[in-house]
Formats: sequence, structure tokens, C-alpha cells
Amino acid sequence: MLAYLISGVFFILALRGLSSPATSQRGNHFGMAGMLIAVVTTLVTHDVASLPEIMGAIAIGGGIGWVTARKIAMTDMPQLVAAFHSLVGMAAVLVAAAAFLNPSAFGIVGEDGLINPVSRVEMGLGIAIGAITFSGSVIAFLKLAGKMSGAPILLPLRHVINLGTLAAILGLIGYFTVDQSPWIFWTVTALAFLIGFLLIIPIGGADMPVVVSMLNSYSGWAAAAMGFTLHNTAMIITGALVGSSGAILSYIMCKAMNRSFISVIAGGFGAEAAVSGGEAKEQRPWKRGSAEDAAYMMQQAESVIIVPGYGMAVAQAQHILREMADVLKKQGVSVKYAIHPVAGRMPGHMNVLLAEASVPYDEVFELEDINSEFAQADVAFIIGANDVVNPAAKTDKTSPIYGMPVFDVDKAKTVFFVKRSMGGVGYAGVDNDVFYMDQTMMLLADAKKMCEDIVKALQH
Amino acid sequence: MLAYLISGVFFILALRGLSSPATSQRGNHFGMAGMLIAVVTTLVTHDVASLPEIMGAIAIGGGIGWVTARKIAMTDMPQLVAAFHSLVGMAAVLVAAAAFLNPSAFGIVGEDGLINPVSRVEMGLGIAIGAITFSGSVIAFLKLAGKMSGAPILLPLRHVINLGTLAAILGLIGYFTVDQSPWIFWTVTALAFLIGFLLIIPIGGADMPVVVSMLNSYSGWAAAAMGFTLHNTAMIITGALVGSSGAILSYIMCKAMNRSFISVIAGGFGAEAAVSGGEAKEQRPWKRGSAEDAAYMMQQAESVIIVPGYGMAVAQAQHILREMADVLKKQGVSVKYAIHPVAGRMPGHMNVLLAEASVPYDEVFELEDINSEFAQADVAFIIGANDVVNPAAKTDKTSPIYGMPVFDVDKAKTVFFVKRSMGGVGYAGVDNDVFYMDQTMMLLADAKKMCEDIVKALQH
Amino acid sequence: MDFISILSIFVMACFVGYYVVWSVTPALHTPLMAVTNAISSVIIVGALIAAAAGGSPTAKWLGLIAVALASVNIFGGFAVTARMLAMYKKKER
Amino acid sequence: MDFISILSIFVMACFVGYYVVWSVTPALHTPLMAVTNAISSVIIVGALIAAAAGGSPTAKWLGLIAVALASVNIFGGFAVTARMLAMYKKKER
Amino acid sequence: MKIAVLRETTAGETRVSASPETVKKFIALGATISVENDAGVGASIGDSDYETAGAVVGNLASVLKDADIILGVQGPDPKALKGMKPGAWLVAGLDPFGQRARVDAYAKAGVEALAMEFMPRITRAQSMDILSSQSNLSGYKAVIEAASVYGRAFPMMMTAAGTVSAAKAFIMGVGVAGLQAIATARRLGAQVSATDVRSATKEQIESLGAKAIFVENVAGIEGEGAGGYATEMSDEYKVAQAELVSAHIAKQDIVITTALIPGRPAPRLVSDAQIASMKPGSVIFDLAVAQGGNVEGSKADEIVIKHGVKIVGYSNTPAHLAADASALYARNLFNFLSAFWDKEAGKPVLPDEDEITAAIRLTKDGKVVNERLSA
Amino acid sequence: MKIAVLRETTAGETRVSASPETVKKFIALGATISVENDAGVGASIGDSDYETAGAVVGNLASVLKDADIILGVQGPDPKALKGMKPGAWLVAGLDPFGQRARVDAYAKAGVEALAMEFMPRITRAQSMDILSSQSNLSGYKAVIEAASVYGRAFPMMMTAAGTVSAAKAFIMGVGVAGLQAIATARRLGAQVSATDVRSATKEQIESLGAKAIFVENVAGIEGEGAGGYATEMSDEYKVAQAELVSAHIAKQDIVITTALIPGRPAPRLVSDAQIASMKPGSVIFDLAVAQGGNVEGSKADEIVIKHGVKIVGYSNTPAHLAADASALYARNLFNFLSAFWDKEAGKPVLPDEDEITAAIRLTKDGKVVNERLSA
Ligand SMILES: NC(=O)c1ccc[n+]([C@@H]2O[C@H](COP(=O)([O-])OP(=O)(O)OC[C@H]3O[C@@H](n4cnc5c(N)ncnc54)[C@H](OP(=O)(O)O)[C@@H]3O)[C@@H](O)[C@H]2O)c1
Ligand SMILES: NC(=O)c1ccc[n+]([C@@H]2O[C@H](COP(=O)([O-])OP(=O)(O)OC[C@H]3O[C@@H](n4cnc5c(N)ncnc54)[C@H](OP(=O)(O)O)[C@@H]3O)[C@@H](O)[C@H]2O)c1
Ligand SMILES: NC(=O)c1ccc[n+]([C@@H]2O[C@H](COP(=O)([O-])OP(=O)(O)OC[C@H]3O[C@@H](n4cnc5c(N)ncnc54)[C@H](O)[C@@H]3O)[C@@H](O)[C@H]2O)c1
Ligand SMILES: NC(=O)c1ccc[n+]([C@@H]2O[C@H](COP(=O)([O-])OP(=O)(O)OC[C@H]3O[C@@H](n4cnc5c(N)ncnc54)[C@H](O)[C@@H]3O)[C@@H](O)[C@H]2O)c1
Repeated sequence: MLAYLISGVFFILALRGLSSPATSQRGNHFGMAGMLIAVVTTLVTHDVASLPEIMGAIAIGGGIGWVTARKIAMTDMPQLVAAFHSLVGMAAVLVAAAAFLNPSAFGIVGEDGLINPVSRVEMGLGIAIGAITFSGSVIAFLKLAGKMSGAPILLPLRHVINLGTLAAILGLIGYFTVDQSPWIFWTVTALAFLIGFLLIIPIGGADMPVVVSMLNSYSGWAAAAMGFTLHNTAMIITGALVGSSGAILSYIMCKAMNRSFISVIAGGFGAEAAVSGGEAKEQRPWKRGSAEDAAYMMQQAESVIIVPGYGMAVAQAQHILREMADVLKKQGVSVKYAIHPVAGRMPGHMNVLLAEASVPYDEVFELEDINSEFAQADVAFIIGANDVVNPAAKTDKTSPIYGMPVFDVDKAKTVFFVKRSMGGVGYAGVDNDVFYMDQTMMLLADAKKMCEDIVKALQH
Repeated sequence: MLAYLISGVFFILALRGLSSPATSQRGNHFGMAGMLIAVVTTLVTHDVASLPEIMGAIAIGGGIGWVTARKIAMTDMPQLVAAFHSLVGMAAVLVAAAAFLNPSAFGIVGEDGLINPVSRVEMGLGIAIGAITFSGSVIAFLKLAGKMSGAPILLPLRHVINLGTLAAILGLIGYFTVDQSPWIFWTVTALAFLIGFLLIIPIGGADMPVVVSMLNSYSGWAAAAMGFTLHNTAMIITGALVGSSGAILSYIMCKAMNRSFISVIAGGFGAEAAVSGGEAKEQRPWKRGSAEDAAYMMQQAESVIIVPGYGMAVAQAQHILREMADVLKKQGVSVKYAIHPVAGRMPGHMNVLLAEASVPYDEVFELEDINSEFAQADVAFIIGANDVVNPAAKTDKTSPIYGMPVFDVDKAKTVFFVKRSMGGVGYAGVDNDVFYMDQTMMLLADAKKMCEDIVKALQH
Repeated sequence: MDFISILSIFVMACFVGYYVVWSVTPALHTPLMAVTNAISSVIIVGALIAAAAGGSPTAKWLGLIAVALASVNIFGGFAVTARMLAMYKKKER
Repeated sequence: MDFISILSIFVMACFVGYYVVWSVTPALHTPLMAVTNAISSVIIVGALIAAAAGGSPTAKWLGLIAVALASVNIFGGFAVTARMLAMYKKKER
Repeated sequence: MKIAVLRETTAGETRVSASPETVKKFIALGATISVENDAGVGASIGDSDYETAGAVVGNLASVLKDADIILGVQGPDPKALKGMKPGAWLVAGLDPFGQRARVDAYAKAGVEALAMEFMPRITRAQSMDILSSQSNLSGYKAVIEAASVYGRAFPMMMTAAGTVSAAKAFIMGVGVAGLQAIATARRLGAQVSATDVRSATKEQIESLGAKAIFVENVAGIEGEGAGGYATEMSDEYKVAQAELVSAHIAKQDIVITTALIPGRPAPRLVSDAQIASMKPGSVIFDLAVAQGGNVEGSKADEIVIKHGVKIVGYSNTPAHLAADASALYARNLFNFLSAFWDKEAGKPVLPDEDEITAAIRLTKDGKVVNERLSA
Repeated sequence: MKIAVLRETTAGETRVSASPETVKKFIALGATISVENDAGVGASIGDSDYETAGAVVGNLASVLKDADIILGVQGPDPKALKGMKPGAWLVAGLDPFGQRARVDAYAKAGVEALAMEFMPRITRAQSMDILSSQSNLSGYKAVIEAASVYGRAFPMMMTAAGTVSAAKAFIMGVGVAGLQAIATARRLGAQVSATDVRSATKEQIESLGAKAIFVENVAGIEGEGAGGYATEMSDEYKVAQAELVSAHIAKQDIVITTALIPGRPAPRLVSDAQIASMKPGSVIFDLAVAQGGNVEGSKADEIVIKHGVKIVGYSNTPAHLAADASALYARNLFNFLSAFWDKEAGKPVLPDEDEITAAIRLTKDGKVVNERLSA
């Protein structure tokens, strides 16, 4: 069906649109169009015995989906995505089951009246992957939604059990090619549900994003498998797209979290305790950002205030920092430098370095002149400064820096904090609440390196 | 045939290898393996009535190809590639002809004993594109090899003739679906040979690279069309790859030469006289380079000597220039700055600026100390300097700068010359032979912009 | 359609997926997950076939349920994506 | 193989081509042209079929010539590419 | 609440302890300000500028009369304080170790003398720290003066007539003044190296793009040292340091010494033999000359030429940048007084238990009360 | 071939016309060199340094005796040249317009006087151009001295005690000296603007990162001007310029003037009224003071204080950087003589038709032969 090919191409274009925020909306519309084409084509090219029921099902499902998507809080997105995955998994299971029950409708009956062996494998794989996606996503959903403890639940002998179950599933699918007995089919389904559950249950909350994107990938492969069964181009293309997308995303996340992709795929993940923090004294949650994140957010910002400190001087990052500001300014972002009176280790330390890097004087502001602007700023970019942005100076009478005026960076919409480690403190040696704020992203790297990476990302 | 798919995938991997010089050799091996698989599969899966003849043909062709490729001077590469294209075109023509003469061997005979109409279109397109590729490539070859004048040959009414011929070809192919008469087939072939000739003959030598890659693209589409006829995955995939590759390359070249892709595709190209130069007083040939070229060559170099001049100061490019040197140094390239005693407009002009950009003093060399090193340098990177590298000071007694010591940049293996235009002269107002040297590439842009682009390219 | 062509399409699509996804800008990885979730419900095609076909009523009802589930996903997925992308609107200048 | 699957493969391959070629580093554009030239001689598959088949001797001879021409291209193309790539060897450090 | 601003009487002192800016700010706090005539002349501030800012300008007697707080740059002659309100504050750089006799006289006169140079090095007191603000300018000035005395140019210049090579500058002692000297010399294009005994300064030197030269085999002072101050070093260290310096200094064109140890004479860092190894025409600026000097043979306010090397040093370096130095000094005093300002009392109040009070208060109720002085 | 190097006798002249480096190079060419005792003292070059380089050191008479070429920085008193070989060359900065009488005396004495400041501004003569090499250093020195006299710091410093704002520096006349002044002031962290009458300098100012302030409504000198030199401007231009400067100068802390017109008194660029509009404590450095001064009231080698503004100017600025100035000056002379060195004759030969000869030769065979002097 040419239409299915077109629909597949539309899905490709949908993902392609995401290569830049500017085209992303258009991409999403391509996706919708592709889906519409696929649905309409299917209805048109088949004798539809039950249009009202189908319309009803679509209306009910669509309504629920639409309302949920509109209503849900942005912060609940992760569990919503997990829940949606479970639906795709379940749909795949149901379709495979229907195909098994009514093979002729799917045109997969061979001349001997039995289902084609190839199709049987495809069906088996489809239902197995679908079932894994379903039960895995349900667990992920429960954990993410907090309806189940996020802590990893470790069964004894789980590796043995997992491997055994997997082997059984594969064996049964193989055997299915020679014996089309229903029990095999249903056993595969049951075992797959089980293993989805077993695989995800031992994984801690911190690894959930990886799990969700793995499941995303699975749902794609399930769709592709059903596409093989149905000889449907749209499903094959889409399945491959979704499958690779999920796999790549998991890979990227693993790299960002410094975990081996293999160990995640092998299900051996999550055994370690789930802490995102490092050496900081109290284990408070904080977010790590990447150079790309910083680049993207700053590009989108109206105004960025840079707060340099001793770390910028140590890293000799002033030149590349100015470069970064230049690129941002070229992209229409207003950039200002906020210099604290005691930033660095000598009076005027930052001024010398910024002047060396040819930062124009009129972009450099002192504390009193700029402090009120943080409230309007989209981004506060703190680079190697620490004490001079520590709110403890305002609030904590016991702090050694109490009484020093500090920048109100906490008022900025987003805060990027460049330093090398969570452990390193400033001159005064005190922890900083800014690290743990909701809107803060820690950019942990040498200041020069980080600015270089951001400049790279800003220029794509 | 699974094997054909594998062969297609291997071809994809071959091109993928070219994404970096490090993997490019491996890529080429993938290409060879893909070809071997395709050939062996074909021989194995068909009843071969004439193995010895085939082996002979392969041996003869292969031998010629191998020897030519080994013997040819690197400078003759362009015409060789054009010649090779003509062979692919001719092969496509021959295969299509064979298919027309012996359709049953290709399995394209319908139940009515006639060739399937779809296959007829495919065959028609295949032979037409093949023929265009052939005659076009032959002309390109002759022009490039200097066996035919490189000047554009403009027929009167050529647009009308071209459009007419094209319309005739398409019309005949359409008519071919209803009437399988040989005359139609052969007329199409003849017209296609003709139009290939007509399309390329009016194009001047300077545009030949675009033509060659367009023909490359055509040869791909011809292969794809035959793949459709033969239902052969390898040919389809490869054809699509080659087709898009040629098209993209032509596009890139057009952009680099500042011509509209559409006008080239439409065959309206080449009407303008083919001069690469601009406002320079004498029309001597010179080469324009891109930031990517410069980045690549400098990355590959052992040693780069930077010669800054007044233009760097005007562009205030010192910071980004230092950045560029830093990136190169990180990649293991030795970078030195050569400062001419009168570079710039005041004594020590370059020193102030380089110091401002924190260029270490030990990378900065004066004329006497570094001039002998140009002979060993892989790259001389001249940025905004002009008079101080002008060899006329050594050779031309009438030149106003005669007698001034100058840098021997002409001794470097490759010279990159950054300035804004070919027209702009230096303080002394004289033309510079360095522009026109074989190893010189002009990087025409504002010095700061160019360095920024090079830095981007260096970091991919 | 024979198995080889399907496989070929599948393999090619995997390549396309690989390239397309790597070219997605990192900042849009979350919307990417949402949109792929949405489009993975093309499985609705299978569900529709099952639901449309006469023959086995069980199969038909399974199909109908699958249609409903997939619809949740389609509408929900695209809507969620649209909401996310709205946050990434290019600022006006 | 029906036309739709072939077309699907073709369309997917065009996408792959698009992405693969754009990811080629500009410095390797000349070798790219050479290697695509070489692989475009998969047309030899068609030539072999024509040459192998009995039936029409004319067709067979046309096929054989095509095989020879394509072979020139295959061997020549890959060899030229190899020569070009040898120039791009990463310098030793 | 009357605040008196004195004209400095010490020779060569051009600074003044209040600027029109701080006068205005004090008035905004509710104080009245009296400024002695011509107090600001050395810093390019005329009496009329003070009057415009709201101060009353008069002679010494009228200024001191009924004053609650007396501001000065250096400690005034105790005799001049006759006729003062008992319990009035005297806020200035009092040089308590060097002018011990005066401190006793202040105690006798019944004033509460507050020595600003004893301000503790704690974060909240940074804005009141006169040592930092003045040494910072001194570090800058030392380089400018060295450049002025030096018979060559600092930056590298490749010219048609040949190359002028960059001056090599060596900064010894990397406190506030030393860091600023590094920065200034680098700005002028010199090749800068620096040394100190505190290990924390190594990173600080590099953070200004200069090269750190450190004794390697003997341990110096770990980290910043107490409050950033150095102590007398062991003999072993001194030997190692002398060796290191000897090897390095012969290649230097400019040497700036800034090493101080609080409450002790400045350490001797450069010996005559080392000076002899330097090129004729080189310049040494001894910022510690007033505290005894880091350089053998340096004399305050004189250019001593030894072995062709010019040795320069001012007894009062910040006074050579009177305008800026006064502005910052005045701000330090204002920051101090306003930090302790009691709105209800309409005047500053120093809580006895405060760390700052304990550190800076020299005399109270007729007695010398400071720990460092009694120790 | 004997070359004589004289000790300078002009007051305040510390430079010397040969350095040990050029002495060595002359000897390599085959010349013998005699240096008057103590010739290099002002530039930190001892007699022994010359001797090590291969020169003979002696008194004036012994040095001049039989000398073929006499090198000097400034023109020597004609009386001192008694007993010279007739036809000997005198190579120095002879100030032909200012010291016309001397030139005539040289002619009478029979020497061939070559005025190095008349070196034409052509590419091949760049390395012989003493004006460039000396003005370059003057431009640097002017800023250093201005910084030394200025009571504030040049760079911006944001400190705990408040912000020191960057000095605003304005450079008037952007020749070689002006450009170097811009560069140096920028290095020190000042906010620099500059002006000139030649339109080509606009881009040059910006190439150093400073701001160009130009008269817009009246045309100045297009491009570089002849040989880079300016001429007297029209009255209309002068009025427009004065207006522009008045508006700008009141905001400046540092003004450096460098404007010269060859053969004429320096143009007046800053009037007393304009000085009065400046802040007290500002500094003006008049580099043209010896040529009559760009600034009203400027006096050579004195710090004049007018309206609280310090006006500084040296009669001989390069002499304050004697070591580097001498090194470059000596190289200029060597580059000149060696360029015309005739290997066979074993001495330099000036072809009569050469552009350089025509430009710099003042006297020959008892007559004044220079065009610019006879005109
Ligand atoms: N200005 C003065 O006159 C003066 C004089 C003396 C003392 N002080 C004191 O110095 C402090 C100045 O505050 P500040 O905010 O500028 O500095 P800070 O509080 O000392 O913080 C410096 C930060 O930079 C980070 N850093 C160090 N090297 C880095 C590198 N290469 N790349 C990236 N990050 C790096 C450190 O964290 P990691 O180690 O984790 O990277 C640290 O968090 C104040 O407490 C002030 O009182 C100032
Ligand atoms: N150093 C001194 O003391 C001094 C004093 C006076 C005169 N000079 C003379 O100045 C000359 C110095 O030689 P040089 O080689 O440094 O400079 P140059 O010969 O004047 O050449 C400058 C080059 O830079 C290019 N350029 C200008 N702006 C640019 C920009 N924004 N981006 C990229 N390129 C730009 C110009 O070409 P486009 O216009 O095509 O871009 C021109 O080719 C010598 O002739 C010397 O004699 C020197
Ligand atoms: N946290 C604060 O509030 C604050 C405020 C100002 C200064 N400080 C710190 O205090 C430090 C020192 O300040 P300072 O300028 O007043 O010091 P200082 O004037 O007492 O001494 C100058 C420098 O000389 C060094 N020195 C002493 N003996 C030496 C020797 N024998 N050899 C070499 N060097 C020797 C000292 O280590 C010091 O770095 C600064 O680095 C700064 O970090 C902190
Ligand atoms: N090509 C060469 O060999 C060579 C060598 C040295 C210098 N030069 C050129 O010569 C130029 C001038 O050199 P210089 O330093 O000897 O000049 P200068 O000393 O004669 O004059 C100094 C500057 O004052 C300017 N000036 C004169 N009258 C003025 C007025 N009324 N208002 C404002 N400015 C006024 C002049 O334009 C000049 O820029 C330089 O810019 C340089 O480009 C060329």
C-alpha cells in the first residue's frame, strides 16, 4: 500500500522535525498526518463489519488520551509516558492474540489452513515483546508515580530466573513454528508478562528514565514485529524508528549517567543504590546538566547574567567565556556580567581577566547595579563562583559568610552552576543551597572545558 | 535475496565510513565486500550458461580498470572519474537493452507474453538515464582532459531543443507502456544519448565538477531504475545512495561556487563565462577554499605557521585566532606565530593584540628566527597580512616594496590566505603573487568570521 | 510482499531511524520520547484489521479494545508532545 | 517482490543516502565521488543476468560487454578510492 | 552625633579619611560632619566639594569640638586631640606596633582608639579592610612606578628597527598587593613570575596567568595561612628560598617585593649579592620599605642605585594614588561605622563581644585593652 | 673605514647612537669603531660593553680623528667637529628646521650631514626610520608617565571597598606615537578614544580596540596623507575640531597629544578653556611640547598645574627610555649604513639619484643641498 509508505515517510519527517526546535511543531503535525493516513487507509481498504464499534472505541480512547494529556501536570510527564507505553504494549498483545484467533482476517493463513510458520514467529515475538512492554511499563509507571516504592526490589536468584524465563520464551516461540497449539501461544504471553515484571522490579528510581526509554524501544520493536505479520510498511518503518529511537535514547542516557549500556540491556542494572549526588556532605538531590542543555536554554533566553568567580580565573576561562557571550549576543540574547566585590582572590580580580578577554566595560556591572535584575533574568550562569552567590550569607547567622552581600541568583528562572565537583567548596568552605534548587543545573567540569563545549553546542 | 540486502547494507557502511578519515579505509573495504557479495550471489542464483565468457569479461574489464587506476596521475583524477561514469551509463544502457531483447531472463514477462508495463517504464527510464549519463560523461571527460575546448559551446535555441527532446523522451516512455514496439525503445535511447550531449556541451570548464557529480547522481538513478526492473534490493539501495550522494555533492558545490542549484539542474548553467576570479586586476586563476578545507588540512598538518597582519587587527580576530591555535595544539599540531617587523600599522601592533589574546610569548617569532621554517611547514596560515608576504619584495625591482624582507610563505606545502576580497590590496597597494600559487587557497571572508568557522569545523 | 522485501524495508528503516534520531537536538529528547510513543501506536492498524474483520467475535472484541488503547496513546501522545513543544517556542525577536 | 515494497525500499534508501552523505566529512568529498562511482556499478548484477541467460545471443553479448564495462569501473573505482584515501592517512603521532 | 574629619599632618600623607560620597552617606544616617580645612587637597578634593556634600568645613579646633567620632588616615598627634569629648572614638590606621607610645597617649586622653589595620580577615569585614584596599592600589602603583623608572619598555614589540623583548617581572610575596602587581605587570605585557611562602597563592598566581616559582623541597605555609597572613619561616626554608631566588632573579628586569609579616619587620628577600647578579638598568620596587624592606639597601622615598640596579620604594605608596586611595579608605571607614550603626541611638555601637570590636579596639576608658598589644 | 660614536652633549639626552650589538655588526662589515668615553652611560651601557663588542673607547679628539662617519643621536656642536676629515659623514637626528644655523656650520666644516629624520616614508626605508622607532617608544612612555602622575588607577577594579572606575583616556593625533599610546592605555585598562585628521587612522584606531572620535561635517585628510604626514588644516576644520574636542574632553581623565606637522609648529589642539572643563586631578601629556606643544600652557619638562589639571611634557621623551630607544636608534643607523654598504669600497656609498640620498643629505661639498631646506 503506497499510503502506508507515505505514512511511514511522514513519521520519519516527524522525527526529523525534532532536529531543531524551530521545526519541531511542524514535525509533530507530520506525525499526526501520518497516523491519520494509516488509520484511514486501513479502514478504507478493509471490509469494515463494525464501523460504529470502531468509531466508538476510537472516540472513547481518544477522549481519555486527550483529556489526560491536557490535564496532567508537567512534572507528572515521566509516569504518563510510562503509562502510555504500557498501552502500546497491551495493544500489541491484543492484536497478536486477535491475529492468532482470526488469522484469515490478517491474510496469514497458509495453503495448509495453518498460520504460516514465519508469521507464527513474528506473532510470537510480537506478543512477547508487547507483553514485556506492558508489564514493564506498568511497574515503571507505579514506581514513577510513587504508587510503589522506588527502591530496587532484589529477588534472590533473579538472574537465573530471568535467564530461564527468557530462554523458555524463545524456546517456545521456536517450537511454535512446528506446533500451532494455543497453549504455546498463551504460555509465551504469560511468561512475557512475567519477565517484563521481573526485569523492571529490581531497578531503582534513578535508573527509571533509562528503563522508560528502553520500554519505548521495545514498544517499537513490538509494532515492527506486528508489521511483519501484517506485511504493513507503515508499521515496519515506524517500529524501526521507534525502536532505534528508544535504543539510542537509552544509550545517551546511560552515557550521561556513566553506566554501561550493555549492563542496562542485560537487565543487570539498578543493583547499585540510586544516588545521583557525589561527595556533598548531605545527600540532597541535585540535577546535572550538559553543555547542550546550557547552550539550548541560553539560546532561548532573553537575558543571561554571567557571574564569574575564582574558578573562572583558575581555569583561565575568560577568553572562551567572552566567546560564549559573543555567540549568544549574536543570537540576540542580552548578556551581562555581574561582578561581586570580592569575587576572586584579589580586589578587581575579575576585572583584570575580563578586560584581558576584551569584555566591553559596559557589559560589566557591580553588585548593587545588577542584583535586582536577576529576578527578570532567564538564566544566571555562575562560573567558578561560589561564596558570592551563597544565600546562606543572607539567611544563616551561623555561617562564616553571614552578612556579606550576595547575588540573588536564586531569583533567576534557570541557574547554571559551573564547577568541577559537588565536593569542592569556595574560599569560605561552606556548602551552597543554590546547588540543590529546583531551577539549578550543575555543569560539573573545568570551567574552560565547559565553556568550550557550550560554544560548540551553540554553533551546533 | 537476503544477500542483496546485505550487499546494500555494506554499501551504506562504505559511505558511512567516509564520515571520518580514520574510518574511510574500512569503508572502502566494505564497499568491495558488498560488490563481491552482489556478484557472487548473482552468479550462484542464476543458471550460468557462459561462465568462461563472463569470467573473461570481468578479467578484461577489471584488468583495465585496475591498471588505469594505479597508473593515472592524481591530477588527472577528475577526467578519470568522468570516464568511469560514462562506463556505468553505457553498462546501464546495455543491460536495459539486453532486458528488452531477452525479457524472460529477467523475469519481467507478464502473463500476456509481453513485458510488464511497469517494467517497461522502468526499463525506459533506465536506458534513458543511462544514455544521458554516458554521452554527458563522455563530453565531460573530453572537456576535462583538454581534448575538447573547455569553453562553453552555446547553440542557438538550445533551451527549446533541450526541452523538446526531454519531452519527447518522456512522452515516448509513456507511450511505451501501451505499445511495446522496439522503435520506441531505440528512439528513446537515441534521444537520450543526444540530450546528454546537448546538456553538457554548453557548460564551461569551471562548472565541470558540478556536472561530474550530477552525472554521478544520474548513474545512481540509472542503477536504481534497473534495480526496479530486476527487483534487486542491492541495486535499488545502491542506486538510491549514489543518486542522493551525487545530488547532495552537486548542491554543496553549487553553494560553494555561489550558484543556484535549481539553475544547474535545469541545465541553464554554464551560460555565464567561467571565471573563478573576481576583481583582481589580471585575470589569473586562483583557488577558493572553505573553512572546512582549512580546518581539515591544518588538523592533518604537523606544523602550522600563522602570519597575522593588519587585517587581523581590523577584524579584531586575535581572540578567535588564539582559540583556533589552541584547538589545533590540542590535536597535536605545532603552531607558531610569525610576526613581521612591519606587520600592522604601528611598531609592535601584532604583539599588543596577540598579548591581549594571551598568546604565549614563546609561540611568537620574529622574521629572522622563523623564516627558514616555512620550508618545513605544512601550512602557512596568512590572516589579514599581505605586503609582508609579497614575494615581489624579493624579485620585482620596480615594486614599491622592493627590498623589504618578507616571509617565504611560498615555501610552505599549503598556504591559506585569509582576506575579504581578491580586490583588496595591502598598505603598499600592490598585487600579490601568493594568491595565484598552486598550493594557495584563498579564504575570502572577514578574518574573525573565517576563524570562527574554522574553529567550528575543527570541532565538527 | 515477501519476507525479504519486508526485511529490507525494516533494515533500511533502522538506518533511517539511527540517523534521524542522532540528529535530534539533545534539548528535544523528551519530546522525542513522547512523539515516538505516539507514533508507535500505528499498531492501531493491526487493531483495526482485527476489529473490522468478521469471523471470530473474540478477535473482534480484542481488536476493539486494542483500538481503544491505541487511541488513548495516539491522542494523548500527540497532545502531550504538542504541549512540550509549546514550551520550546522560539522566543520572539 | 511487488512494486510497493521495492518503492518502499527505494524511498528508505534515499533517506539513508541523504543522511549518510551529509555526514561525510567535506574533506572526503572527492573520495566519496570515487567510491559512489565504484558502487554504482552494481549494475553488473543486471549485466551478469543478461550474460548468464541463454535465449538471445545478442542480449548475452550485450550483457558480456556490460559486465566488462562495469568491471572496469568496479576495479578502477575502488582502486582509485583506495589511492585517494591513502593520502588522508591520519598522521602518526 | 558629630563626626570630625582631620587633615593629615604626617609628611607625605596626601590621603583623606572622608570623601564627599561618604560625607553624604553619613549625613543620610543622621550624623553631622565637620571637615578640617584643606583636608582633601592632596586627593584633589576641595573644601567646597565637602561643603556641597553637606559638611561643615573649619579649623582643627572647631572640627574637634564636641566630636563623637574622629576619622583619620594615620593617627593624629595626641597633643592635637586636646579638648576632645571623653570617650570619643578615634578611627584611623594607628600603626599600633610602630606607634605604641601614641596608643598609650590616646588611652590617657580618654579616647576610644580603633585601629583599622587590626580589622580581622573575616568575610563580613572585607569591606572595612583598609589593608586590602590600600595594598591593592599599592600593588598597582608599584608596577607603574617601576615602569616609569625602567629605561626600557615592558611589552614585547617587534618593529622594523628590531625587537624590544618583553620585560621579565618577578613579584615576591603574593598578598593583595602582590596579586595586583602581577595583574598590572601582565597587562603591560611583561613576562611575570611570582613567589610566596603560602601554598594557596600558587593557584592564585596562575589564575592571573603568571608563572609560580616555589620552593619545592621545604614545605611552606599550607593553604592560606591564618587570616591570609604569613609567619616567620624556618631557617631551612629561608636557605632554600634564597637559593631559588638567586637562580631566578639574575634573569629578571623588574622585581617587586611585597612580603610582610604582621607585627614583625618585613622579611629580607633580596640580598646585595643577588642584586649584583642582575642586569644593569633593572628595577626593584620594595613595597615593604616602610616596614624595614625586603631588599637589602632599599631606602624609603629614594632611588638607590646599586650595581646599576635601581631600587625604589615609597614610605607610603597609597599616598601616591591619593584620589582613589582616599575614596576607598573613606568607604572602608563608612562601611565599618554603618555596619555598627544603631538607628535608635543615632550612632554606631560596638558590642563588646563582637569579634571585630575585640580585634580593633586599642583603648577604652583610659586603658589599653587590645590583646595583641598586651601580649 | 672608521666610524665614530659620540657622547651626546645636549642636556637631558641619555641616548647613544650605537649599541654593542650594532658595533659588532659594523665590525663584521669591515669597519672599525671608536666610541667616546661614557657615551652609553645614560642607556646603561658601560664602556667595557663596547670594548667587549670590539670598539675602541677614547676621548672626543681620538674618536673623531680620521673618522669617515660620525654617528650621533642629536647633531653635535659644530665646534666639536674641528679636526675632522673633510667629506666625512655626520649621521644623526639633526633637527634641520630647528637648528638651521648648525646645518650651515656643518656645510662650512665640509662634512656631509645626513639628517636621519628626513628619511622618506617608503617601504624599504622603514627599518631606518628613526622617527618611527623613537615615537613608538614615546607613545608608550607618555602613557606610563601619565599613569605615574595620575592620582588614580587606570583599570576598573570592583572591590569590597567600592569600585574604581576605569580611567578615560583620549589620544589626540594617531601617528606612530599615538597608536602606541592607544595600545598602552588599553593594556592598562583605560577606556580609550582617539582622534586625528587623517581618515586612514580611523580604522587603525579601531584595529587597536579603541573608539575613534572624528570630525564628521568637515573633511579631513583623505587616506594616509602624503607619507603619513598631516598638513595644516583649514580654519573651518579647526573650528569643527575644537567643538568636537570640547564636547569630549570634559569627560576625560587622561589626554595624550601627539599631533605634529613636519616643518611647522605643532598644531594647538587643547585650549585653556577646554582644560578648565576637565576634572581636577586629570592629566594631560603633551608629546609635542618640544615642537611648540599641542596644549595651551604646556611647558617642557615641567608639571604645570592648571585648573587642577596636570600638564606634563618632556622635551625629549625617548631619552626617558634610554636603553630601548638607543638600541632601536642604533639599529636604524646600522640598517641605513649597511643598506648602502659597498663591499668593494669597504664603506657605504650613497648614489646621488637615490630617493633616500636626496631626502636626507643636507650638505655636501661645503653647500647646503637639501630641497626642503632650500625651499
Ligand atoms: N576578592 C578578594 O579580594 C578576595 C580576597 C581574598 C579572599 N576572597 C574570598 O574569595 C571568595 C571569592 O568567591 P568566589 O565565588 O569568586 O570563589 P569561591 O567561593 O572560592 O568559589 C570558587 C569556585 O570555583 C570552583 N572552581 C575552582 N576551579 C575551577 C575550575 N578550574 N573550573 C571550574 N570551577 C572551578 C570551585 O569549585 P570546584 O573546586 O568544585 O571546582 C569553587 O566552587 C570569597 O569567599 C571571598 O571572600 C576574596
Ligand atoms: N608596522 C608598522 O609600523 C607600519 C606602519 C605604517 C605602515 N606599515 C605598512 O603596513 C603594511 C603591513 O603589512 P600587513 O601585511 O600587515 O598588512 P597589509 O599589507 O596592509 O594587508 C592587510 C590585508 O588585510 C586584509 N584585511 C583587511 N581587513 C580585513 C578583515 N577584516 N578580514 C580579513 N582580512 C582583512 C586586506 O585585504 P582585504 O581588503 O581584501 O580584506 C589586506 O590584504 C606594510 O606595507 C607596512 O610597510 C607598517
Ligand atoms: N578573607 C578576607 O576577608 C581577606 C581579605 C583580605 C586579604 N585576604 C587574604 O590575605 C592574604 C594576604 O594578604 P596581605 O596582602 O595583607 O598579606 P601581607 O601584606 O601580610 O603579606 C604579603 C605577602 O607576602 C608573603 N610573605 C610573607 N613572608 C614571605 C617570605 N618570607 N617570602 C615570600 N613571601 C612572603 C605573604 O604570604 C603574603 O602573601 C591574601 O592573599 C588574601 O587571600 C583575605
Ligand atoms: N610606510 C612607512 O614606511 C611608514 C613608516 C612610519 C610611519 N608611517 C606612517 O606615517 C604616519 C604618521 O607618522 P608619524 O607618527 O610620524 O606622524 P607625526 O608624528 O608627524 O604626527 C602625529 C599625528 O598627528 C596627526 N595630526 C597632525 N595634525 C593634527 C591635528 N590638527 N589634529 C589631529 N591630529 C593631527 C597626524 O595626522 C599624525 O597622525 C603613521 O600613521 C604611519 O602610518 C609610514
